[in-house]
Amino acid sequence: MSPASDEARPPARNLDRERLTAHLDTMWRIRAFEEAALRGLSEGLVRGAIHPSIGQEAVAAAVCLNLARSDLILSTHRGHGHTLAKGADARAMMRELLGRAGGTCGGKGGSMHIADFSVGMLGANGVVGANIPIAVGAAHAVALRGGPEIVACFFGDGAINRGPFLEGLNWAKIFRLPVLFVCEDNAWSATTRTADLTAGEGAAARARSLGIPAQILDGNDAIGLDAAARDAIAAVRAGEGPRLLHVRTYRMTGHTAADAAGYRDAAEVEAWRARDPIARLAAALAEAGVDPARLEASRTEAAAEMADVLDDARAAPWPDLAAAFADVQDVGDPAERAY
Amino acid sequence: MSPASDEARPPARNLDRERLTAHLDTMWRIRAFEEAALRGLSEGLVRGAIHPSIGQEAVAAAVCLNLARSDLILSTHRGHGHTLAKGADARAMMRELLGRAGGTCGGKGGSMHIADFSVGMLGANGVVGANIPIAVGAAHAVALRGGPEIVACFFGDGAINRGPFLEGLNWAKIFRLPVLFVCEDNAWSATTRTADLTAGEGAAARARSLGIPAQILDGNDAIGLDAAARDAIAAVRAGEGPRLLHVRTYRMTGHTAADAAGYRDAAEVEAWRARDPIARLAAALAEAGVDPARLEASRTEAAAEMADVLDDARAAPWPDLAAAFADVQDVGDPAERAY
Amino acid sequence: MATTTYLAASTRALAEEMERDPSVWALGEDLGRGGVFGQYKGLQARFGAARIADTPISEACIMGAAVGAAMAGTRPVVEMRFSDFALCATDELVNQAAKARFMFGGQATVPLVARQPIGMWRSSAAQHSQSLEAWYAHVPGLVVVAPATPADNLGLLKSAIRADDPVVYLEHKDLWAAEGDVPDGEHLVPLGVADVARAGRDVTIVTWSAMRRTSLAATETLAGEGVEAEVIDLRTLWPWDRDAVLASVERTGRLLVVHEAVTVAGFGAEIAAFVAEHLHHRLRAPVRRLGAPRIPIAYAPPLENAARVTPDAIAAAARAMLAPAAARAS
Amino acid sequence: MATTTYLAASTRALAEEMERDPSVWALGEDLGRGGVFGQYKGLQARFGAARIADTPISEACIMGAAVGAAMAGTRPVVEMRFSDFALCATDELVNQAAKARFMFGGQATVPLVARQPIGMWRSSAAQHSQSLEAWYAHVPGLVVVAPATPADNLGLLKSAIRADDPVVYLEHKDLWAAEGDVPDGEHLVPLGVADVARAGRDVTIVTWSAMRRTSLAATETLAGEGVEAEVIDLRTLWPWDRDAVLASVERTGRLLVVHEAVTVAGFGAEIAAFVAEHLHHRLRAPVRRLGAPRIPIAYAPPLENAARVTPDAIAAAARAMLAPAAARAS
Ligand SMILES: Cc1ncc(C[n+]2csc(CCOP(=O)(O)OP(=O)(O)O)c2C)c(N)n1
Ligand SMILES: Cc1ncc(C[n+]2csc(CCOP(=O)(O)OP(=O)(O)O)c2C)c(N)n1
Ligand SMILES: [Mg+2]
Ligand SMILES: [Mg+2]
Repeated sequence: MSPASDEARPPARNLDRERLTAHLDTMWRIRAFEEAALRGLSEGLVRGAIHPSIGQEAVAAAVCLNLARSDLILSTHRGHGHTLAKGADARAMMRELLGRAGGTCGGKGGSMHIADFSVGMLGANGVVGANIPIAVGAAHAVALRGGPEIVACFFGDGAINRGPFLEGLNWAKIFRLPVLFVCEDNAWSATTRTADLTAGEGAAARARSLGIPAQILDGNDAIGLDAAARDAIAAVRAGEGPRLLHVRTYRMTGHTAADAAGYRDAAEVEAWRARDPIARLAAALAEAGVDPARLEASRTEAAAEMADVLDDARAAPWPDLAAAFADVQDVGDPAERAY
Repeated sequence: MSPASDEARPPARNLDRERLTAHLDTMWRIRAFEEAALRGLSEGLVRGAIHPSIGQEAVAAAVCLNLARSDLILSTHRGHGHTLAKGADARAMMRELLGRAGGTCGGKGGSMHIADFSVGMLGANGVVGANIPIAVGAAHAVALRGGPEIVACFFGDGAINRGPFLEGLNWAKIFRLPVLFVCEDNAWSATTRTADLTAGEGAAARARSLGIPAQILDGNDAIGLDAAARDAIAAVRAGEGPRLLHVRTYRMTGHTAADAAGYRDAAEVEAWRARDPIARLAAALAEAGVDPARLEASRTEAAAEMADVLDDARAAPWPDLAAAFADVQDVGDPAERAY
Repeated sequence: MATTTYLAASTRALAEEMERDPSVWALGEDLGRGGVFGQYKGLQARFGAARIADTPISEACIMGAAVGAAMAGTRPVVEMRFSDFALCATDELVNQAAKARFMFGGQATVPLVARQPIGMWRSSAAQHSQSLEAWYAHVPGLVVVAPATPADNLGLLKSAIRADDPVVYLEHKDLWAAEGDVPDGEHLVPLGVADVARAGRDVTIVTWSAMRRTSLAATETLAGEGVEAEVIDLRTLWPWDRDAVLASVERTGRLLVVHEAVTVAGFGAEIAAFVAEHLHHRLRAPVRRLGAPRIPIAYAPPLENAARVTPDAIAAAARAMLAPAAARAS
Repeated sequence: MATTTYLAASTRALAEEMERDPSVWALGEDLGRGGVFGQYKGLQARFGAARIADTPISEACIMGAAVGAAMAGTRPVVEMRFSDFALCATDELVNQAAKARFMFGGQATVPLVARQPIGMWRSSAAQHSQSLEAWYAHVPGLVVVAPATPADNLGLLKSAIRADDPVVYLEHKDLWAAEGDVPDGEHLVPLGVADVARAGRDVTIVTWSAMRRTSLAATETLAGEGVEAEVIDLRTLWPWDRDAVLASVERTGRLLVVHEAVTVAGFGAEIAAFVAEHLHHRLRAPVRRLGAPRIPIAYAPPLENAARVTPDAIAAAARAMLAPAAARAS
């Protein structure tokens, strides 16, 4: 995978250093969170599957940091980064991954269903592509009540071959809904190369065929992504209807933490490692004059925070058994009367 | 609805008169069949819904008459024309619409599930768009055994907003399957104008975004359609992968026979009536020197045939009650042992 | 009191709830023209195209969008046109709508109503005639409602719209034209409460939807023979009114469940099994189910009829349960 | 005889059938890498990418294409990865595959196998843990199979591939690693025939899939208390082996159905209702079902366990049925 031909040009060097240092902080926090989660997994503390987004952090940061807290996002099975960047509490997130009391979902969802409605994060999803119609519906609700919010919907390159991708994009366009679609194109659908499964040029081309403006971007260029996300979000918020960002990136791990990903070319992996979005942003900030100590602190503080977060989760109690019967439904609640 | 800007140009006047007279015969037979069916409906003989294709006959004729008998087609709820043009026996078809013994499906399917596997007609479908993956799968089977057949799949303009349209086209392209997709764009989805529900330019644009060559055609120009269908079918048969014909036409009746279609503009209906595909083809053939008596016979013979066909069906017995329990399944057959 | 149809009752229910609560809206195909059966007639003119929304033929997105819209604070009423087409939206209904509240630990509710017209009508064949209520009753998170009368369609649809749960709302196509009295003022029917459509002492017939009418027809015949059948119309299938059924069967000692759906693994199995578990020793005859054979529904009227439960079949089944032999042999 | 795993048995079954019949092929996501659980390992190298086809993430098209390919003369084996994802293909399976043969008056058969791994595994939460066999048993046209042992996974998958009907083939995720003996030569297990996993005189436990193992574990405890439970592993749910079950319950007088799925409207309801209908007077205790409560499956292990049927619960239920009181009170 070489960078896309029509990726955004490198940005000018007059960086907004404060703003981008915040992006760097977020990216480090995402990476540190996932590295801690992987430690938790290897210790047997995380019992379900996790899908790390290591290598893809720039996308989550660029999109979510350009959103308002009241804006909404819908995420995927690979959703830790989006959730954290949108402002969810890392402690509650890690507890969720460990299935503990105090998890964002009370331990009932785990990694694949992580959600924090208090920051507008309406859920990861275990079904590829299913979050697209849900995002569109959330935007429909916003439009009905004339709210200022927008909805960002993340999905992978594999998801664009599912029907809901078409149905959701078509819907967003005809109802002119405030949705930013973000295709995180990491070139792989689980263990299969997405290109082999995908007709045509992919997400951007399909969006354009529906009259939805779309851009192809370098997903490992945090600075370019930030600018593109800011512009796209502004356009969506201005009522111009949906937009799509087709972002080319790469996951440095296997599909799940358990996947050694031996099916990938070592050279491909190495080429992408050289384009690590965090290292690139850190280098750009250093070049722009940000204090190296600040940049180093960004990394170390994130690592320290997430080590704490894992410790907290490890020490947290299991959820109360009653939770298994709670929040099923009001009418015909199973907790009300045993069957 | 004015004709599409990039519709095929009118064909040269050096017509293959014999070939096109056969097309005319087929179109008249379709129309006469459906008019007889409508009489059957008004007499209470046809008990289920029927969706006439009056006004759209040129599409069925052009595509099906360019197929070999061993080629396969998949149709829609509006499938009488395709079925007849592919070579099904009109008598068996009318019996099917009346739910009688000797119907193509033994009276078990009716209009919406009409099928005649002996001529490669693998079924109409009651679920909009569901025939697309089935068509693709039939083509997949052909490809697996290296057969020379191709598969034509008809669907309406409304169907392109269903997920299976995307999934099926993507599939056909990546597996390079011998499928001709035919979108019969009659501008309406039941009682709603399809344009209001459809983002972008429609079927052809979506196909192109998947790398599938697509043409927009005047669906009421039998001569142009014949040429386009012939070429497209040749390309598909040559192993070039799927193609799509986006055919603009119009249904002169309501959505079902029971629908008065008062929601349509009288001017729109009249504009299309003036473009009646049968009248246009007949006029072109007359101009090209075909004997007017031959042209008149085309109409009258079709009418006579279908009057007979309706009489035959009217007189046909109901299916044997045992048929209700037959052909459900082999293993756990309900006929085997009452539950 | 006024006489109205099952169809008009549903229109009124939706209109009243839309009037009462601005967060209620409806989405589906052809709603602007009144919907495929006319149940939305006049509503777009009254409430506008934003709240009576015409959608593309995209069942998955209709249901999925409703899930998102419900989580984001509105109360969508989803129209699936035919329950058969809801099978294009099963992931959205079963994996998303039903589970979101639980998976997210109670952070969201999904107050949507999924209207799915069910049942045999006339020569509609295998893809336009199904009744799959048993499926939805099996899915945690879903409420399942199947009204049989105009008054219930009014009162239950209103309650369904007010519920904070996803409700699968199954109207029967053959009942649209059915007439009945409905109260003039606000009329709410609580979810989960059965209606005793006819009182009787000899056998309890538990049924719902169009089979209420068929069962009542059978009781006329039976009454002529001196058999007094009680007919319980469940109205809500989840939660079903176990107390009402147990109380009745405790009196009559006989349970006959009647439904239009396929008998095998139909919801009648749940009721029969539950009663057999709980009232075994009170039964004066074995529990009994009447439903369709396990066959797709055919187009030709005589074949279609092979899948129909008739008043005669119901009367015969009840009669057999009352025969002295029933209490002995099995 | 050789010891093998449930997983390897399925690989062998498919390989043998592909060897035997060139019209057999498999399609699904990631099959080239062996499939998500490794059940296709080595098959693409052996049979080529055309016959072990890697598909896009397009469950609707995977199933729909299989319908077309089956009608056009091949025998596709569909891999749905998790049964939950098959809900993205419900129209294709239920409205198309199941009904095509009937609707078209017998012109076509649809010989496809839809493999749908079911069940709870470990912290897989609500969208990766479901068991919906009851749904498919309710659908005319479908055969439903749920093997519990390596030998049965070998012999039933082969039979399913040879059947001319669409077969919903439910492997249990928690059984992949289970070991057992399988015959060396050709081994076919007929569809629709139950297996008596353990003989006993006191109570009949009817079960399938992973609950065979759990039920057998319970019988050890019970045997220690002098209770001899018979365990019938149905193996095929449609058609289920009614003769075997009736014969056993006629002897024991007690029926306990055990399944992992939600009890309400689960397939256990069908079995319990059927037995109550047919053997009411032979029962020495009321029929009884054990399944999951009507809750989505949670992620956290202790909450996930709340949905699990355990050997203890089975033993307790059996014990209660044998208590003298069971024969009286209800
Ligand atoms: C409908 C559905 N099919 C299959 C899966 C299994 N699955 C989970 S993630 C995944 C790959 C998704 O690829 P992509 O959309 O590119 O996202 P990525 O994992 O690369 O972030 C698959 C096939 C699923 N969860 N849902
Ligand atoms: C999945 C599904 N949704 C809805 C319907 C109801 N329906 C039948 S035909 C039709 C309109 C289809 O429009 P189009 O595809 O343009 O075909 P046309 O009727 O115009 O030939 C609709 C909505 C259906 N049959 N299947
Ligand atoms: Mg990917
Ligand atoms: Mg149309």
